[in-house]
Amino acid sequence: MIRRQQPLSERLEARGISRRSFLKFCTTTASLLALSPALAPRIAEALESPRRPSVIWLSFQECTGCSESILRAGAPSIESLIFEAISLDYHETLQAAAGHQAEAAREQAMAENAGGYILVVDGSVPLGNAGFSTVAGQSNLDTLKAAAAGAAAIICMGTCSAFGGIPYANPNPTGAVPVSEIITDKPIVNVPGCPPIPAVMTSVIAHYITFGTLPELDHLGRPKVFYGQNIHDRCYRRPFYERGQFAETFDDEGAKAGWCLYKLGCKGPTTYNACAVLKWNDGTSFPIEAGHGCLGCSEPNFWDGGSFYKPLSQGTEIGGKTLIAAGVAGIAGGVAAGVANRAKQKTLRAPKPEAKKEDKA
Amino acid sequence: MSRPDLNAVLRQRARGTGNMVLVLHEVAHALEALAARGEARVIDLSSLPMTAPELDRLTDWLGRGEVIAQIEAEGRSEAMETAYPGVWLVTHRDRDDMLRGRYIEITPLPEILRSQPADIAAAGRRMARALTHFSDLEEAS
Amino acid sequence: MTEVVTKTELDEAFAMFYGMAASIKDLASPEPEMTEAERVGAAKGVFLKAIDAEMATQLDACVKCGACAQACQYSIGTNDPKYTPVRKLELLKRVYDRELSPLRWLKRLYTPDLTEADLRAHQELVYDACTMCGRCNLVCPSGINIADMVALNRSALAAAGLMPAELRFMQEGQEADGTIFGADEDLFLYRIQDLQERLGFEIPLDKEKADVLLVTSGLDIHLFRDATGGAIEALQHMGVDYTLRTDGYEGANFGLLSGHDGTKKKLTNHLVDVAIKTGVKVVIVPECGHSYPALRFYGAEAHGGAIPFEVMTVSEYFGRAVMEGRLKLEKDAERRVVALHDPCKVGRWGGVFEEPRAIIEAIGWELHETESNRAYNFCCGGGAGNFLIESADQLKRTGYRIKMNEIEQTGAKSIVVSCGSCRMNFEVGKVKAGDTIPVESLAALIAAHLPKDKGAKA
Amino acid sequence: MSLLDFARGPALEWAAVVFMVGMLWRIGGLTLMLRNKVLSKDRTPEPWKGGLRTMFTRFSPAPVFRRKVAFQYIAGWVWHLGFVLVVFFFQLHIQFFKGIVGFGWPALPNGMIVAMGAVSLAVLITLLIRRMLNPVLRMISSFDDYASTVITALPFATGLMAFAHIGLAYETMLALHFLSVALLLVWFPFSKLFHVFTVLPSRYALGVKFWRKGVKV
Repeated sequence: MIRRQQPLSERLEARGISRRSFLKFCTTTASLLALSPALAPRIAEALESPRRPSVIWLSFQECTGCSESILRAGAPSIESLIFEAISLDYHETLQAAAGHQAEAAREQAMAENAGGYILVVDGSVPLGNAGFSTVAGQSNLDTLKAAAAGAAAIICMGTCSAFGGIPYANPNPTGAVPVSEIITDKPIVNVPGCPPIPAVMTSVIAHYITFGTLPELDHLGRPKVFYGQNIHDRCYRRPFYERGQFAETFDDEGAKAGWCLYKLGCKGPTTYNACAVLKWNDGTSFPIEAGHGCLGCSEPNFWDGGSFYKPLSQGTEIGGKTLIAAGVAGIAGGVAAGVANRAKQKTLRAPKPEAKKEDKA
Repeated sequence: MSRPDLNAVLRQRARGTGNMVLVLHEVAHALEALAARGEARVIDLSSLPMTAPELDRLTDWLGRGEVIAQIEAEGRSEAMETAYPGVWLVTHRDRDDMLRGRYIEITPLPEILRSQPADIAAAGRRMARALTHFSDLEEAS
Repeated sequence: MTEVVTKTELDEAFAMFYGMAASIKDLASPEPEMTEAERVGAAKGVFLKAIDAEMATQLDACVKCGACAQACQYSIGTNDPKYTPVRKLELLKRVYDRELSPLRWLKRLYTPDLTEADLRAHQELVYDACTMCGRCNLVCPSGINIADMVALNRSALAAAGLMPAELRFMQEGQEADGTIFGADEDLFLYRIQDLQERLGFEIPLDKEKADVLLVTSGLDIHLFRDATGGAIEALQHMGVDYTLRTDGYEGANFGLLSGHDGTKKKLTNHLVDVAIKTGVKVVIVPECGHSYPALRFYGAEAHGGAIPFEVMTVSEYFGRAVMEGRLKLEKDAERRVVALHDPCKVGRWGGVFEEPRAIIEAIGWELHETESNRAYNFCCGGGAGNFLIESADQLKRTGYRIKMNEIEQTGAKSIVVSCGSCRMNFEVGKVKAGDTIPVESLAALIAAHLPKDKGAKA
Repeated sequence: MSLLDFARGPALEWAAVVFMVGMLWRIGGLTLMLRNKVLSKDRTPEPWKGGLRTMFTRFSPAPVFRRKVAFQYIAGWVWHLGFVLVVFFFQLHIQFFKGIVGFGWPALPNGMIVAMGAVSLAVLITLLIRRMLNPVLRMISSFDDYASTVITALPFATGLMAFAHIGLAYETMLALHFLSVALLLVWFPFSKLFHVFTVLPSRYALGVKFWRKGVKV
């Protein structure tokens, strides 16, 4: 696994990958990063540099959806090439090593690259009982703290590590928390999504390798390149929203005509992600294009933000029950107030026992 | 709400966003610059908001030239000279044949077609090795 | 018609009456001694006793749109925001908000209680600057009955001993002997005697039983004898079984005008008792604005139950007789163009519109309606006893000007009116403004157009 | 709990509860009070007819006042109509009600709704400025009047900005819109907005009183 010193050109040649293929890869990665095509050579040059950052990938309370989505365990393709560019020194799912040998490999990688490696985390960290999630006898919390100490930067992959995600959702039995609530002294890049878009992951790392810095982040620590605009702004169904043409049910004429899904609970307007532009499954489509409203999976508390099928313009807690109860209470109060008023009027109108006031005036 | 007329919707999507004309003007200016000052340019089509039918009409408008080059490098790529020499249409696909990029390159020859120096050097070494065990016997039969 | 009063006699009586009215202010008793607590307590007592569900709803319905300021004569004339009608309910609203509104526990925190200064400042608004004419009620988008609540404010100020001196003099006078302007029984009997001589027939006085009781007023006894005289002559002509009662001849009610509820009830009850004692079927109130609602729409309340007789104004009684053909009047040759003033308490607050118009039609005159007419008419400018209040002179002149502008626009040769107080205001207004248009009493007109053959019942 | 979650959730729920209890408390307290008896004979029978009549005649000024009070009436009509149509016939508002009562109804096109909303907002702002400048209005107005106008205008402003996606980010604008509606609901029963309940009964009472006296206004 550790072939850091060998220059990229030799490794390409060893893998039988032509320089032309590498050039093609850099061109498509530039357009992925929404960088101008002229930067492709710059990316090529960066990827060739001998400096290859080591990456430690730690998985905590996660469903491996993120790993599967990012690493394309299926068909090795140009993406895997980029992982050749980095030295993925520890990944429980992918690495051949197991048991103590794997742990030893990680310890060694952390030691050798102290302060220089990138720590990638997917899954939230349970603060409840340590027993909820341990690896090799060590609680996720301790593993994270140890790994974070020497990390140059932390990339939180997926809504679970970024914002707590589904384990964090009410009632949060394990006391799960996002990484940012534990590690506060390291630069953290959140790449939320359930799962996040694969291209986002590779691009963040390509950006780090190319420019040596993390991409510009928004107030929730997400790369603005991908999370700067909400789905609604880049959704191809937006003209239907403007004209007020909405699908009423999932199979009515409107839905078939590809009208806006606002009324079916789409959370596009309040969700920041690049699904509408980069799309999923290599640009095939994204949830809205497939006919289902966006769930808002890249936003904190998306699971507790009210039903996925309740339109944004509906109140989440206001409902018949509360109003009926309030009505009953109101009527009771009204009657009480009315009776009190009548009583007060009666006393006011009762003739005063002592001399009537008017006579004196 | 009136019943939506599907054809009208599809016609509307075909008319698309109207960006096609803008791109073509940009290509025209780039072509003049190439002719006058030899400045090459690459326009990345994937990031421009255009509907699929609009993109196809764009490429149809540009037409076909005399050269269509097929490239096999980590998946198919194609470089096609349009009806306007100097304006090339380059498309890259990955091994899963997924479209990864579409570019209009205004240049005498797209970079992708040129054999790369590193590959040439490697080829030299490879040929030398292959020739070492090339025996007369094979040459005679 | 026989001329029961000559022009000169009328002018002399007018001058004498005008001089007397002007001196009332000095004759009035001093303001009753009361502490601030007593005054405020009394005023609040009146308010809280009167507020009911309807009034509470109206007090909570004002959206402060300012439309009432566009209907009120004084507000339009002076263009002074101080006289915006709904401001006259501010004290009532504050007391209601603090003491009786369902949200009193909350409103008490930010609504100031009443003070004597508030009451004194309010005097001008509810007396001088308001004749309770009710025109503001007709423009209010929330339909708030501002006028009646101003009347309630007058009662509150009266209870707090803060009536204007002039009204206090009249109220105390009427509380004592039921008469106004000193028109006591002797003067009443002298006037009956005088009318008998001029009319040439005996006026049925103090009959035990009768069908119709004709009520007059101190104003007619002193001044507008042609009004009462006209009514008597018409009744005689119609051969109606009518009478006048020395124990019940005063229709005016300064308890109502001053806001003193005790006097108001006492006076109304007195008239009701006399009418019941005489077993009449109809009581005709004199040509006077407020005497009509005081009996017609308050008689039952004062009496505590339905009253067994009808109450009509002079214009209503004879108008209906003309409309039903029971009374024929002779048409003049010349179709004189006139304007009619519907007294607020008889028109807008009494519903008597068609009858006076029928009479004018019957005598062959041409009525030109003013722009604001019937229920929407402008007040004569000095109603509700305000013609006595000296401090209200400037406002009365403003009110008069607005009314007179509308009348002049009709090109009328004279103004027909069926109310002594309005007539007084027109006369005083004319003197001050230098106008010369004659003001004619409807009753006098009726008498003037009775068919000549006296005895025959047409 | 983001601002939007708070606004869509508890804020609106509690505002609705305060609204319901406040309104019913005040309505109950008002209508159940004693009513003064009227004994004198009516000039025209069936006074309730007068009540109903005045309820409707007051929707427009009598001819003699028309020139003087036309502005208030027209302005009032325009923005009240805009308010009702925008609140109850905008597609997404209908979705809101659907969440509560379970059923919806046909909507007006978005273009009309946005236009009416803008007009109503403009009229409200004009009325607020007029209330500040006109001497009569300034004298009779209290904090309640100014606040009620602003609080009624806020949902229009935030709603228009949210739907048009201008101003702050959409989720913030939508949250502000929900919060401005909650503020309106909480403010409603304790302010001049309560006139929504009292105006018609008040007109009815006046109509009855005049009808009894034979005056049809």
